Amino acid sequence: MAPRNFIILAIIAAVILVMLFTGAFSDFQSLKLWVGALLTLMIFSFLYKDNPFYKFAEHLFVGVSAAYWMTKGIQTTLWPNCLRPVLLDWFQGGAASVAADHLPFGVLPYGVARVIPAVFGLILLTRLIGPIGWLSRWAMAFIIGYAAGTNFTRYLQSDFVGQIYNTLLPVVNGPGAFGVFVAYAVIAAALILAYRFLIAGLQRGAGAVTTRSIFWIATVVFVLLFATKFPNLTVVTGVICGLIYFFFSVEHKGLFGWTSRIGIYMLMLAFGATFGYTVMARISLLIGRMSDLGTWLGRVF
Amino acid sequence: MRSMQFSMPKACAALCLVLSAFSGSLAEPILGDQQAAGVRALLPPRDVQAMDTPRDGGLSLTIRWQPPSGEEAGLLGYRIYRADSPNWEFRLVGQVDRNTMEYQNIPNDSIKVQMGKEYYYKVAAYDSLGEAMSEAVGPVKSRPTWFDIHRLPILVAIVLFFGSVLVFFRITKRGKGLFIRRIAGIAAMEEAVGRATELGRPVLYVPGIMDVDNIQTIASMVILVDVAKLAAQYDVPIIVPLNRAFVVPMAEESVRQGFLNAGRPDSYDPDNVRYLSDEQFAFTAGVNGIMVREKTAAHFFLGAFFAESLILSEMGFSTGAIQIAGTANIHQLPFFVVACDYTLIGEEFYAATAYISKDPQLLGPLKGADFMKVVIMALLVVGSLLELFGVHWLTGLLTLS
Amino acid sequence: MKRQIPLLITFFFGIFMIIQYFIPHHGVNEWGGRFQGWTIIVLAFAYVLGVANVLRISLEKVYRKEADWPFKLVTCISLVLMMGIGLVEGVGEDTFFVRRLYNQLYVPMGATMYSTLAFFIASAAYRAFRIRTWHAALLAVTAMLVMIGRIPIGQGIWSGFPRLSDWIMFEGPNMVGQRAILIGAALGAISTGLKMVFGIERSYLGSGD
Amino acid sequence: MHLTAVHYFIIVAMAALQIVLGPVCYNIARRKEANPVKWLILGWLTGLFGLLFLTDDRRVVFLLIALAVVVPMVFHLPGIVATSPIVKAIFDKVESLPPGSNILLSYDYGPATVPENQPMADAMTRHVLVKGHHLFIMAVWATGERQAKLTVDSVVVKEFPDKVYGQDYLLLGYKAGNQGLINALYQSIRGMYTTDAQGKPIDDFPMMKGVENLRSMDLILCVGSGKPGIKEWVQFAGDRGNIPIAGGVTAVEATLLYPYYPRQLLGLMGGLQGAAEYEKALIDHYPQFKMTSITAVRYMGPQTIAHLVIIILVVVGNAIYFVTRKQQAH
Repeated sequence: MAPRNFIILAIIAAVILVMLFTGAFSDFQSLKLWVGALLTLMIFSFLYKDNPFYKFAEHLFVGVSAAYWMTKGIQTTLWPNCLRPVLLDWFQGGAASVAADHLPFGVLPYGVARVIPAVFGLILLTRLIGPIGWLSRWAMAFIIGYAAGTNFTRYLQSDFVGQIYNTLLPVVNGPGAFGVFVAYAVIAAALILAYRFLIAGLQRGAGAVTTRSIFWIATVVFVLLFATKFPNLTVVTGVICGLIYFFFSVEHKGLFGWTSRIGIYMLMLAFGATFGYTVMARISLLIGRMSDLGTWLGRVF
Repeated sequence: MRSMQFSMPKACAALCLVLSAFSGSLAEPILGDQQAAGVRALLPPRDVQAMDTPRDGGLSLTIRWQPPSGEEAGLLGYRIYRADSPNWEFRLVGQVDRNTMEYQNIPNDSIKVQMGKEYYYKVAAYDSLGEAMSEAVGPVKSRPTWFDIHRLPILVAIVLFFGSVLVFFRITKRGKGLFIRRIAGIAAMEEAVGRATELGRPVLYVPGIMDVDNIQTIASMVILVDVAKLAAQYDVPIIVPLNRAFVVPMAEESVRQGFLNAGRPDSYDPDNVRYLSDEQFAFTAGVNGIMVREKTAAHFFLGAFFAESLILSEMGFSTGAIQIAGTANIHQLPFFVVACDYTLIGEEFYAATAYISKDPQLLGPLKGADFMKVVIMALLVVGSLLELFGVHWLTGLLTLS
Repeated sequence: MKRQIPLLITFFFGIFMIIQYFIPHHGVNEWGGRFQGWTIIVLAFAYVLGVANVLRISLEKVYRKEADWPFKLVTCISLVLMMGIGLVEGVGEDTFFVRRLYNQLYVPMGATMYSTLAFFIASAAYRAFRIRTWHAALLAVTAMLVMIGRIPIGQGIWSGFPRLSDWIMFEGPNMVGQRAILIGAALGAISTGLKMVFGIERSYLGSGD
Repeated sequence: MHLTAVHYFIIVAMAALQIVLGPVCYNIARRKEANPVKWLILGWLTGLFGLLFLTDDRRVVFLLIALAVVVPMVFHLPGIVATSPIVKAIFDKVESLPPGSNILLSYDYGPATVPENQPMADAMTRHVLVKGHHLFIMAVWATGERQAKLTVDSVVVKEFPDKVYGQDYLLLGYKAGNQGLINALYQSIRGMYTTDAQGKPIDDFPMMKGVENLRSMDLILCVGSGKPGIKEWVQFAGDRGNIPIAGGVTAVEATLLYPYYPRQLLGLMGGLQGAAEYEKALIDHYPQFKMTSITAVRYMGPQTIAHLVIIILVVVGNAIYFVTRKQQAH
């Protein structure tokens, strides 16, 4: 590490500390703004390239946030849900903690039920002691068992049965829909026949390009019209094609190849749509940051 | 049981006659007040029924009623009273607004229901002046349910799935039906690690930012064993930055196991499994730093990712690394697809271990899932046709509530 | 011992959680709820491991004077300071130091890191939406259509743009694609759960007898 | 990179295109004459696009995006918004409920998504209060309580001085438990909230009269940015108790929730656009909020420019791709 970087680091640290604490103690708004703005600029500087300012902000962020979450875990979970009741049980015979929350406790005596998670927790911490570190697998096994079991039914209910339920719709509905459907089917058949006997056999050349373009434009328009006219049918077909894409046991050839390709196209359309839709949210975030920086600049100048 | 509930009010009619004297004595002075004020008297709710709450844990009772006959402009709501015997004093259990015609006496009420004990209920309509009490209904007992019949479709799905997995175990054990279609992203894993070896730079494996109670993180830990094995075989370091503290021991075990499977337990470096921070963006900042400074050449983003997906994969792209991503988080898939070389979409991600190991034991569930897909497709076709012809029992079955 | 007991523990809790889903009986439900409480507690114990890991690796680098060691020192100092203050003072809304450290260090850095996404989404679009393949073309075209539909100018150019964009998002391809992924991923998650509960997949538990 | 005639041609063509298209677009957006500043910006942007075309360096993209956001903010370009049916559904529901209905508003987000989420919560709060409904405010996210207080301080207290705490609105605050909290509230609100956020007993407030559990609510609104959020409200409250659920989420989250609309979800605001649409509907019906309920609408200006820049970027990217491919082919 070059001494120059060291000096930069020392300067940053000194400036931030002075600003933060004068800001905190005097409640002087502009100094708070300064800290926020400088940290913002330090992180943005990474977009140009890696530099000591970014490194400083990154390491500070990691340290502060890791400690924040740890203290939070201790203060909001470990102490009130586990250690305090166990200690109360220990010293006051359990009466106090039973009164503190009204859980009826079934088969196990109350104190024992409270101690078990603490035991699992301590088992987990054996990791820090080399020779009996393998004991910590018991705690992991507990969490994995619980997670696997709950996720199992949860996914079955909302993403599996729930989504199937949402997809079960009358495929052709609306007044006179059957007649329209038949008409569309005829057009579809005509398009397929046109492809088979007209387009597939075309040679190179200007005329061929035009014919082909006309054919594909007609097809896209037809598909769009069809999809908007029979949205439910589109949904059901699309979902089935998508599922065929996820089918692993069969080579994607022939009919499977065609349908799975429609499936992957559907996925790509979905991804494109999500991407385009998300842009706004991301720009919003930047607007938020920039308006904070603007407040800072407004203070300064 | 159901028939008993419906006949209960009738059966109690005689009892109610006796009780009318009781409620009448309460209502009389109020009636007097209201008549004095020129307001029409408040009438009690009609058709009060008390029943065991269906499909519950056995600690609640449901009371239903109809609004009083006639215009009740001043009606504010209803109060529910309970007693252990029709002749005892009725105590207030709870109250609801005028639009609600049902009340559940549940364990969170201050007056709780005990399992198997008999109770009597009264419902009173009230306004600003007083209340009009219905006749008592009862006795009613609460019983626990041992199987939630509305969740039967889920049970059927589980049985089908388990059954098919067992069948496929048999088949795959005999060495048949081992085929899995090519999954480009998984096939490229070895290429990516090989590329890192050529460049002499480390491999980066990010198992998402969720805790182990997320199934994707668990799946990622399993894939990590295989990727670590690859890295050990090629003798490149594998760096695993972690966002959740509990994943630290899991990842350590997985990486060590991978190195052991490759027969090189001595090259395992515990310092390369690094917890950074539980905070999503502090973690992202840290991983950015690792990618730029340690010049990782193969990036695996496999697990549950959120907004950081694009930051990581774009930064990774700018360092020129080969990137393979996989997640079941739909809203992040587009960004991985756009910025990574290979992306495992949804189920492909879960299928990775079976694909890599080709272990017949692991193929069973994969084939079972394929079988379930056939079932779903059939369900979709049949169900939509049924809906088309106005038959709704299948959708009714799948409502689950 | 090293492997059988963990597998048994996983099996017991996994099966219990699956079964209790079908049983509304309050006694069973209560135990399900209690296990949930246990997981939260056990997960919280892991913070000790996490912080131990950060400190060990960072301090080692400082000790060996590896590249960027002064920055590792920044991590260690900020971590220890924040932890000390947090443990003494608590982490709530009414704290003096922790609230200020949170609001003035943590919040701006988190929000800034998050907002860099605006730049990356643009650079990703710029680079990846080049029409090399059918897939890229579909991605690019739908993304462009939706983007145009989302801004007022789109409506100015053609009044149908917002409708088209909404259709793609809510009724058309997007919903279809998402549903297919959801159902597939649910199956994947279920089979992963099954493999875990029944110990078919056990490599992650490490080795030993 | 060596410059060929094709490069110059494309740069000039793009500049021409922007000079023609730019004012047209602005005019459509503002129905006003474009002023010289914008022409200046256009020239500037054109130059940058040219630079990008020459270098193909993504840092130029970063610079372009930064400018696309900052410049409209500095020059106060507002956006123009129309309310879509999926947002209108929420507005109409709040509008159609009889005054005095119970509405729960849950703050399930943190400071990171304030630009998108806060305008939604503020606009809905204004609407609920101006209609004379009872507003119950709570948070499933720990960080949500701070945001809820922000709304109370900056919107309720300032703009609705006649509304009484505990009678018209009530801050229940945050409780731990994530979706478990929703689950418990479904059974009983008093089981989880014995006091309000300030620690006063909940039964002291007249609003709580007749409120037992979530089923006492006529509408549940949730403003969220992840998990637990609207999905959990739908799963644990809406689906179970047939309670109408609506709300707003970040745009990313929104794509995840559309499958639930309209069967399980009454309406949905997606991102800033959704927020701006709700604000627009609110301003149209209640002009008194013209000056206050405009945060999201104002943010739509930079949004528009940034979207346009990204669209042009894609075009430029493709141009570069085809040019280089041609060169390689030769």
